[in-house]
Amino acid sequence: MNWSEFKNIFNDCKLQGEKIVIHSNLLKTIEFVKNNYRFEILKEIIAVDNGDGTTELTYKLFSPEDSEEVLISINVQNEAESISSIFESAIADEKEIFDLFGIRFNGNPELKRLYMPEDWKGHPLKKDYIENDERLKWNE
Amino acid sequence: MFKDIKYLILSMLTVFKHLFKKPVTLEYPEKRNIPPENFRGKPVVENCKCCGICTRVCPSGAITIDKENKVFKIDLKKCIFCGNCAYYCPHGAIKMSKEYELGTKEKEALVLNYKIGGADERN
Amino acid sequence: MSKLKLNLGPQHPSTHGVLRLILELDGEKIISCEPDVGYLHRGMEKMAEKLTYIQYLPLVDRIDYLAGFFYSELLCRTVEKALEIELSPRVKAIRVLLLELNRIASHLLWIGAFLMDLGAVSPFFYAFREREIILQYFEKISGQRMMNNYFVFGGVRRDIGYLEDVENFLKILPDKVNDYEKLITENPIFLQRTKGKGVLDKKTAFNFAITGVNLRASGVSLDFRKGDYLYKDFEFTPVVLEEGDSWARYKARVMEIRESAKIAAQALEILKREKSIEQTLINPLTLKLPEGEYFQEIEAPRGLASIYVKSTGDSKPYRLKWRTGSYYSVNLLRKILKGAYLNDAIAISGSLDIILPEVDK
Amino acid sequence: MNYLYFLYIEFLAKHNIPQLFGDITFYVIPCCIIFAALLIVVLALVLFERKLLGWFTQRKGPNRVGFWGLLQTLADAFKLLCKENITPKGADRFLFNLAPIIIFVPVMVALGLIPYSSEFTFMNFQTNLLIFIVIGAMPVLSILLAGWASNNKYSLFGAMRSVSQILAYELPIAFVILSVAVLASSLNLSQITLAQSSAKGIFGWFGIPCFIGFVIMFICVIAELNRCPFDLPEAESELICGYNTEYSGMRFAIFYLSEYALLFANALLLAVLFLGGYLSPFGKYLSPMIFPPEIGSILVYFEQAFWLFAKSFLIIFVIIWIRATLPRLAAFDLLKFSWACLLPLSILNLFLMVILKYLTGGGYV
Repeated sequence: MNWSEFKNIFNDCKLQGEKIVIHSNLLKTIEFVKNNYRFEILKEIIAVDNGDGTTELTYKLFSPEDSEEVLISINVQNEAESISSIFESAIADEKEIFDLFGIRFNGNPELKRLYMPEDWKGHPLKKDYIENDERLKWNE
Repeated sequence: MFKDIKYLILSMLTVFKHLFKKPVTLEYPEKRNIPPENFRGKPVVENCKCCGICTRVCPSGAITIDKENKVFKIDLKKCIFCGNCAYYCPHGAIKMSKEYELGTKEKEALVLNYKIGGADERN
Repeated sequence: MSKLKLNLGPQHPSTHGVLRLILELDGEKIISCEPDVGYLHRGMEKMAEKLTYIQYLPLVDRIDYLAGFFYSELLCRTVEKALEIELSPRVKAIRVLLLELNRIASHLLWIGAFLMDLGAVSPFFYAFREREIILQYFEKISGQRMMNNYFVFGGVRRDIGYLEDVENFLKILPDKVNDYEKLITENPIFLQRTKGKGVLDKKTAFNFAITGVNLRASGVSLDFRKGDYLYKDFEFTPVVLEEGDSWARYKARVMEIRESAKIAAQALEILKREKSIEQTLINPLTLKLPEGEYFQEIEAPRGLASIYVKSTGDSKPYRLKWRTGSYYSVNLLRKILKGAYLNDAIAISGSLDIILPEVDK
Repeated sequence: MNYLYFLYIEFLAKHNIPQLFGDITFYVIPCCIIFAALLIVVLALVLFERKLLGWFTQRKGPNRVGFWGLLQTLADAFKLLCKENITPKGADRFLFNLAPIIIFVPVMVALGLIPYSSEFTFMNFQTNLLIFIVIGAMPVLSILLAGWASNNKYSLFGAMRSVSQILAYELPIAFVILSVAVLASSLNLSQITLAQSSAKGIFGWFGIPCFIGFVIMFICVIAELNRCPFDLPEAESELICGYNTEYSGMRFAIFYLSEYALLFANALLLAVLFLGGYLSPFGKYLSPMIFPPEIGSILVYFEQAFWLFAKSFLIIFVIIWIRATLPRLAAFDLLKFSWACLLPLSILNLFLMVILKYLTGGGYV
């Protein structure tokens, strides 16, 4: 996966540590990486709540032939493009992130809560999720 | 067709072979399994220096020490018998005993109270 | 076409845990299947943000209680790599030995459970008889059979002992596995139930991010143990089969048991050679990971297991995420069960080795 | 039988009870004996199976209740008696309660037909072999009722599967029974047993000339009883308990015991048809030689019954042994196996038996 060729096609991205940070058109980037550089497995989608209202989604792509891995990350508010049209494994990942972080992926065929029951209020893994149960405060 | 019958008979015979072997099961209440040497059973405490390390190492907050009336409490309802306290206690005060039958009738008996300093009688 | 909606509900003997499949049936043929998970969700990732690393270590065995060593190895590995702690060869050999024994135990349980799904009663008890020997060995060295909490940051809790038990086990294992082969592999009814059922080709496997034995049974030789630092000086050949149906997955797991037994034997040799165990253990109370993001992965019995830790320099992780193998096998069910009959569906979902605590985390 | 009849009338006459009462009640006594014997044998069979399954898988099997576990099934039956009889909300109440009765009655009839010894047969009319075909079909009716009436999707699946399965395996049994009737040139079970006593001991049995029929009938009996590897209707790992999921308490006990009673009845039938009923495998009976003549002549009948039971328990042992090893067949292959393979084979077997009968010029009786 040569970085320079990728750079001049998608110009608004930069290499931060081992991650490629992009700002928009997520679907086209992932599709481009999958078809051109044979990254055929989407290992996982990692979501981290940055605390200031934005969530950082990191897509870990892996190519089984030359066993190489690339990380593409993007900062989103609470809307994101779903990539379940390219990777069907993303259906479950996106449902989990919607359930725990509250990010709506438009384009996901069945976007509903994965773990929590339907009528659960709030998204547990967000930093501003306050549990009002005293027993959980024992380790502060 | 005959290959199938051959393998059917073969699998039948391997099961028949087990008919005469000694059973491996153990009749629990009569014959008990002796737990091995470093088995993690019920935590037991003697001459604790109440340094508080175990309270900070316990994953489920089962240990509470109140220094005023010198009582060391382990709540077996919360304890997951992970052995962290016994491993990280600098004075070796907490030991994991070999007792694993902890069923009791009333809930209070599950909270073990140990007196700190002097004889550790449980009330 | 009359559609019947059937709940292969949470309380069902052959879903290996609390998995609910909402099936739409036409007669006994499955039109669509939607897995509904979350009945065993314990919030491992939320708990991680509230506990320090040493407090979180015992909970990690519970992510996949059949392969507890793998997940505690993942967490220990993250901390060791973050603090640049080098493991002595004896500790590495201990870890490899216990990981492989755990893999054998997990595959043995799967063989028993899979055959019980297909209706055969006795292989379940034979597989458990062997697994019992391994669990008793784990109890001897770590104190508990499954929740063993034996790996610690920087090494192991106490030096390993009772190696002769492992030797006896590795001596009797080959002919016990041959017993299973004689009993099951060529059994015509078993072949009828599994040959050509639930075929998983390479494209859908990649598309559904399937890894581990399920992928290797479909012809892709992708074994993450190859690049693993623990397995560097062990030679073994990853098991690859071409058919990709339930039978190939069964056969691949049986061959994988034999492969793991070889690795365990090599680890025993190393343990006999390396006598001295010196490990630099860390004071758990003042353990703080330097700021940054850490990725680690390992080849668990049910596919690739990996951990992501984002730490902001204090004693509790800012964010911790697990990737487990069965999570994606359950997601695969929605495609692989289409068009199968009801009792084949049970066999196919059994062959994928789905364990629910891994899915729900 | 008529010797016992006169004894009974004489006994009643002594207590000056009119003979009419004797005629009526005479046939009630054997039915009570059969019912009691059936209960004991069924309880023993359940324990026999659980013990065997235990030994096959290196376990001990039930050994807590009573010495060596003998009272275990009695305890289970008593426990089921005390359990509450729950009827699910949407269930069709009348059919739901009718199903267990229908499954238990035919088994009683079946046991009355079988000649336990040359003297001791109850319903000894000329065509009592045909009734067994009807007996084979009756449980299907009750399974269908149970599956439909308990308003549970899993039970409905179990019922549908069992109807198609027993229908598929009923025909080969009919043809095999026909071929045995051809060999023995009679439809009466005691005649068939006598027909097998022509040669000395084992060689006279129909199991040897009609071996294909024996194997087919053995497979069909396992399929008809919904036992492994054909136990689709109550597959534990898929349909939990199939048709008897919603039953609890006494009704479930009746279903459970009738399954074993049917197993015993069919094993007896197999023993009579192919393994020479109450004939002893050594040609002559042992008890006249061992005991002095007057006791020996009475003991012979008991020894005949013993040989019949021994053969049927051997068959039951093999059935349980098969259950311990083989996985379950797929629903589709199960039907294909019967229609495509067993049915033509049984017709061929009938054809062979007719040729054999013609060649040996009616050698067999």
